[in-house]
Amino acid sequence: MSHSNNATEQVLRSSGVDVRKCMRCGKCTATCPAFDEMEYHPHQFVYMVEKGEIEKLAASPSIYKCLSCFACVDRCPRGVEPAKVVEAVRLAVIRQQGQNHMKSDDIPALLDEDMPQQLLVSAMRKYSK
Amino acid sequence: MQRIGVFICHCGTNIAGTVDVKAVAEALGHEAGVVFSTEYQYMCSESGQQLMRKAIREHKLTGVVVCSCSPRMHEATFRKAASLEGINPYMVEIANIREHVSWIHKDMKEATEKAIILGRAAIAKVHLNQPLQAGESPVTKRALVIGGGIAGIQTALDIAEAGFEVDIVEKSPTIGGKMAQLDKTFPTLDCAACILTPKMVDAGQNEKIKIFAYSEVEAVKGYVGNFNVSIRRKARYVDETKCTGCGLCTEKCPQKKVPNEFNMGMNNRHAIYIPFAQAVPKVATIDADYCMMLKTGKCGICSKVCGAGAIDYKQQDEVIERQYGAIVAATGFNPIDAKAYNEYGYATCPDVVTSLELERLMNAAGPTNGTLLRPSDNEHPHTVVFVQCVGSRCTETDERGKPYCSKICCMYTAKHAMLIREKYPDTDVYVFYIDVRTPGKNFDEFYRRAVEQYGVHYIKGMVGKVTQNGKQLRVQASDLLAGEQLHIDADLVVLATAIEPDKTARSIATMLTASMDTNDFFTEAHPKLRPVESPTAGIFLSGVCQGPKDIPETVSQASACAAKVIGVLAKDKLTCNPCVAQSDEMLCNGCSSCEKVCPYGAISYSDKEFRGPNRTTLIRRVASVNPAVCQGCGACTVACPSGAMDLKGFSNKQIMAEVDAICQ
Amino acid sequence: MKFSYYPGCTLKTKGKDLDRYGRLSAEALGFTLEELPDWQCCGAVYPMAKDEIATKLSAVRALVSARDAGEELVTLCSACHNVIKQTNHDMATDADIALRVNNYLGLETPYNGETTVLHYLEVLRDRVGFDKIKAAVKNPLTGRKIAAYYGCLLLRPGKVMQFDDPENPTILENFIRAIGAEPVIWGMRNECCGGYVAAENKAQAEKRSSIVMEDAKKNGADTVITACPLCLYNLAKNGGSDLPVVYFTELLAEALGVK
Amino acid sequence: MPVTEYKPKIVAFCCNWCSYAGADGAGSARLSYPAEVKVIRVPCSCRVNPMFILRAFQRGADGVIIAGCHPGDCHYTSGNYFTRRRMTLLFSMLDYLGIERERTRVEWISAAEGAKFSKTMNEFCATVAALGENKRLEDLRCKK
Amino acid sequence: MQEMMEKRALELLADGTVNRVLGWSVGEFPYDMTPAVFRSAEDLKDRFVYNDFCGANLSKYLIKESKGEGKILVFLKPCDTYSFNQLIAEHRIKRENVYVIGIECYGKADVEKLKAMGLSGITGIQMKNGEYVVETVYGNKTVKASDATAERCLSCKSKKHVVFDELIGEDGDVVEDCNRFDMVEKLEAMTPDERFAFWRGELSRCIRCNACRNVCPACSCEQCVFDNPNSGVAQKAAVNSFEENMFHIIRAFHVAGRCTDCGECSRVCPQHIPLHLLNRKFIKDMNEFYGEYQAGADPDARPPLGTYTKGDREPNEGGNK
Repeated sequence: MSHSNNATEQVLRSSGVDVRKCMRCGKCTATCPAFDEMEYHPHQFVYMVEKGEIEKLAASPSIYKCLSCFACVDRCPRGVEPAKVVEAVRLAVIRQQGQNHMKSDDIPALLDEDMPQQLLVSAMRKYSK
Repeated sequence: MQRIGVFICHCGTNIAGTVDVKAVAEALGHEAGVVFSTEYQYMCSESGQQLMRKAIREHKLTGVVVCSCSPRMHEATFRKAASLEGINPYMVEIANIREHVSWIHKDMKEATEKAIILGRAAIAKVHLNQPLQAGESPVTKRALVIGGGIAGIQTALDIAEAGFEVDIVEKSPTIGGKMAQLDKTFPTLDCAACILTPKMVDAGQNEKIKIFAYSEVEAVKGYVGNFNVSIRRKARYVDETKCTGCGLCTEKCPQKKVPNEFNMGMNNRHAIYIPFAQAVPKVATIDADYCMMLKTGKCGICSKVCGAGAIDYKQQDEVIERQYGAIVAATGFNPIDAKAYNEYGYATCPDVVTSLELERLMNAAGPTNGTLLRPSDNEHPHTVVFVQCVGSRCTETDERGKPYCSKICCMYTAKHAMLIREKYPDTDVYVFYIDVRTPGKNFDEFYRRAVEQYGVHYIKGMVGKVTQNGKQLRVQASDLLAGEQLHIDADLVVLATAIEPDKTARSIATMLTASMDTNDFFTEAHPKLRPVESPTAGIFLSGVCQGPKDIPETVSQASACAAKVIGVLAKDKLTCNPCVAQSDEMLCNGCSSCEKVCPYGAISYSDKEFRGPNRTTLIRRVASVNPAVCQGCGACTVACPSGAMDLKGFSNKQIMAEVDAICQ
Repeated sequence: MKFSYYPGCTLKTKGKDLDRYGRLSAEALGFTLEELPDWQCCGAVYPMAKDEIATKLSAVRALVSARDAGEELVTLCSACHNVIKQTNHDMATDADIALRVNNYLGLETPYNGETTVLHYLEVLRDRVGFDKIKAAVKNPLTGRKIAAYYGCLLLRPGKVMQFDDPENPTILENFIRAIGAEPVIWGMRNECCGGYVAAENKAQAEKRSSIVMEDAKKNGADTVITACPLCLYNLAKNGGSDLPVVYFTELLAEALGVK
Repeated sequence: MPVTEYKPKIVAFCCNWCSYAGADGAGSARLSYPAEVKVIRVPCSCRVNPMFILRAFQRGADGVIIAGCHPGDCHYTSGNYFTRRRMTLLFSMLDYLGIERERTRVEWISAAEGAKFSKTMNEFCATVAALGENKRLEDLRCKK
Repeated sequence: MQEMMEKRALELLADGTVNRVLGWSVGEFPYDMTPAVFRSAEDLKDRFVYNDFCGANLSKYLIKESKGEGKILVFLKPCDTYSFNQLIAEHRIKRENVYVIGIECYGKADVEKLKAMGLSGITGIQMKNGEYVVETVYGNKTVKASDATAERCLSCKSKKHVVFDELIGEDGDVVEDCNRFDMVEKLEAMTPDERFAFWRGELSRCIRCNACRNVCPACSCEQCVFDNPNSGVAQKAAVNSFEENMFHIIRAFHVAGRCTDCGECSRVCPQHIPLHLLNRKFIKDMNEFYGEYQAGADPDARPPLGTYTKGDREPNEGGNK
């Protein structure tokens, strides 16, 4: 894969996923509850990382749509763990300066009286550094 | 002193390209005992062998060393050539200078040196070689086939055809196996029962074939040609010789709530039953888990209605012993339990079924009499979704599935889809697939017909989740080519579950000392060249127990297996490997260390008289080896502290001479 | 029976009911939940990346406290449970993560996943036993049809959580039977409600939670129970359904007569 | 001083059914390993008598390796299980005498594992070469 | 003790239960008790001796003697009964031809230890009140028993007779904490260099007198491989310095799982090489790797090298250090 570069290696290392195990069955995408919101779907994340197309994924809002429900992780017959790839790409983006997807200033507007803390904590953790 | 001839093979440039063959011939020519040394382009060729034979004649050679390819390739060739000149074939040794030298080393000097050393080791061994005579053992002219499915039946019929006796041991009450449960068969769509049941009848009526149904193999002793097998004949509580199979008892039995395994538990049978109409032997069996008479002593209706007086509530298991010359494993397969795959709803939604269950739902003798009705409400399904590769092709560490392709699912799913569309054209049929694998005669054409002629919707993608949605099933799946997630409301979902070897196969393999792979398929002696033999002599493999197969392949393999069995049974005597252990009675202490490590029970002890000092007689317990039973592993030789036990052809002295030659 | 107990931040604020009824029921059933001293927020979401160390530390601190107390660690919030159990698994199986975390924390005795992490439900099933609960029930919820919503975090990843069959769980259904009600078996019980994006992407959360609530209703449930404050919030707030969503501990307390 | 690379003498006992075939496989696939390795064919790894190993050391071998079928796959069903016990005890004894543990080795190499055969031999040669010439066994009896 | 044994032996000879007796008599020196067969009451009265120098294990002599005519009486100390049982398991002794009297034993004296204390002219020994009274030509000397007890007896593994027809004295128990592996453990804890130095110091003294082999009840081969010209390892004179190493390692290997740890090899070694430490290493390893096993304890037990389990440890796994 000629696109293989530092970004790809970083994603592979950080996710710990062996993308070559994928047999392209599409079960991850079949089971994904965030399918409709995504531009690139779980199997595409795996395939595109294998091809080294990190930039396309990094630029896509799809990285914020994954619900971390682990359904793709559990149901993948090849043990590929696509959710970890999605998270690794997202991390690669938000770790860069000024790339926080959610800022603490955004929060007050989102609040409602019943909202549990864990929602804000997890959102900050998922979307910012 | 031996007169040894050394022959160096060039193997074209395979050896000569890296080894200076002339230098090797020259160097080995100076070794003690070597009276002739030469090199030649292809020693294994006819002219190469002639050259060797001529040298044996002219130089009165007593031993031969060939420096060539692996002994696994041509040891037999050269031994045969030598024996044609009157030299004992075991006076020939091979130095492997191709696989172990020229093919792995690039430096000519280094390779040549190593070739010389290996040649010296072979010469050192030949000096100590003794002429060996292969022994013979008799052959029991009867075969045992374990498993009475189509594989076992075909193998048994072919062996019987050649005039030998065959026993079939089948653990269920009838032979027939999985094929008896199938509706139609691909790619011809002929009815499974129509082609199988005549074979079952043939087997049942063949004079040479004895069927032990409702029986299991309990112990296997012996070796090729002379196996002794204990067979447990489980109590049927019905006298097989008296029962006429009229079926009256099965109608009158008041216990009607027993899940019918032949119909995959989708309907019930009686406690006394005949699995299906064409069963062979057609004999009733009482299910002791459900029979009221056996459990409580109250009932006895079957006994009252049986005109033949065949019912015997006091029947006991019986263990019989039979002798065989060869044994065939034909233990077959089962689909894996789909309950683990509840993302497809199998454990919780009644209208999610496996393909084998669908076979019964479509079979005229099945629970719905051949009308396709859904299990939940007996309605006709109008949308049917097939899911491929359920539990097949999983990663090695997957806890639910198997790492291999189950091979038959693509084809039977095409068959199911086609049959449903044929019978019920108003039904929409979807097949979700990863790949459609159809290598086989007329197979891809068959699959294309399903698509082109019958309009089955093949969608490349997987099903992710099946949920009960009112009376229907909501199938969530991916369509990878369209880049869509589909939500299909289906009436019936069919899972093409992976197949796995029958659970009893492993214990049978242990009894047979036959090896298995990590998936519990029997291992063949060679995956390409000896595919129907187990590495254990006299054990043969038939059908899916060796690996996933469809019916045409199973039947071909079953016949091939039969040919191999006939090859053994046709011999009056089997030639034994002469490289077996031998006990030097003068040295033996009779301590039994060797006996404990012998995997074949080849060693026995007896008290023998020896001449003691001063003309006295001593009686000593000494070991002796049955050369027909010994396979020549040598475990005993190391267990023996006194060195009395040695292995012919690989003696302590021979191996040490090789060590010495190598470490010079 | 005494356990170390990790309540988590939400159980101290918006999710007080989950905690309160859990503690009352524990008392009634005869086991003690000893709140860990100085626990910190677990972070609410398990950081999957191999190179995330700092975000795993608070979970490890909780695990170490429990180890040093010589007790099993019980959690009640599904999210905390998921984070702590997955982190514990890393510490036990990923030598690299364990090394780096241990180096970072500089503990006297390095931690390598020795603590057993239990969800409150696992305590009920494996330590107390549903039979015993059934016997202790004073007000059986007879006639109630209850849909157990597992969501994602209790069950997945199945290999790590080892909580129940992730595709066909039974623990909550058996719990429902133990308190005298009838469990509803429904397909969406282990599908995601979209809780994690409820702040950031309300539309997505609404869509997912409506699918879940609709399925519960369609299958005849009169109540949905959950162990997750986030799911409870999302299903109740965004699910667009009139079905009540309550914590399982509330029903337990009710049945035990301690509510 | 001329740098001469030290080349150890290695004797490899290979069982006929698995490891010898594995060695042939390494040859067929042209997977090289040092020429210092010389293979002796035995029917089963359990044919290897501790005497052979000591004899090899006595005659100047620097390392001895025994290769057999994987446990459970023995052509003779149980031979390699006995090998495993015998060699475990023998190696532990040699170690107890202070003889370098790395000079002796048992590996399970199937007929299909040509690559493993080559890799194993490369590694073993490197390990033994690093230890240098075998002296200790002989030195145990040094008459002063 | 001697009187009781002699009395019983005479009775059994007299009533025809046995026709000869295997015991000890005085050898070359008064403290050198050697095995002897007594064929008559007179002979017995004349020569039979039993005292605390009678360390020799009589079991091995029964290989030959039990094949003779009639029954033979033998006196076996607890540790000797293990050897006897092991030889029964190996079909070397005809049990029906032997009448075993088990005799109690609380450890035997080591004459070398006494000599090292400066005692000379030793003529006899008696145990009195936990002390040895050593008779010498210069008069009696009293020595603390533990100072003169043989090393092997200090780590005695069992005071129980595993086989006997009758007992004189009391039967004891298996000694649970006999510490017999202490020295093995000490060696294991050393670095390989230290171990090598230790064994070099010990084994380099070997003169290949074969005393160890001749006394060992497990080394009872009709012909030893090292004496057999056809074995490929026989030697008249050592070809090189390696031969003795090979001899001792192979000897230990050949008796592994059969050696009862009677300690005779070290007792008889004229060079005082602690040969039992080789055997004990094998015993300790087998116990650790394959479960506790005591050769001779149960003639029907499967020896560790005669069996296996599928999960056995791998040879390459670890070493001592």
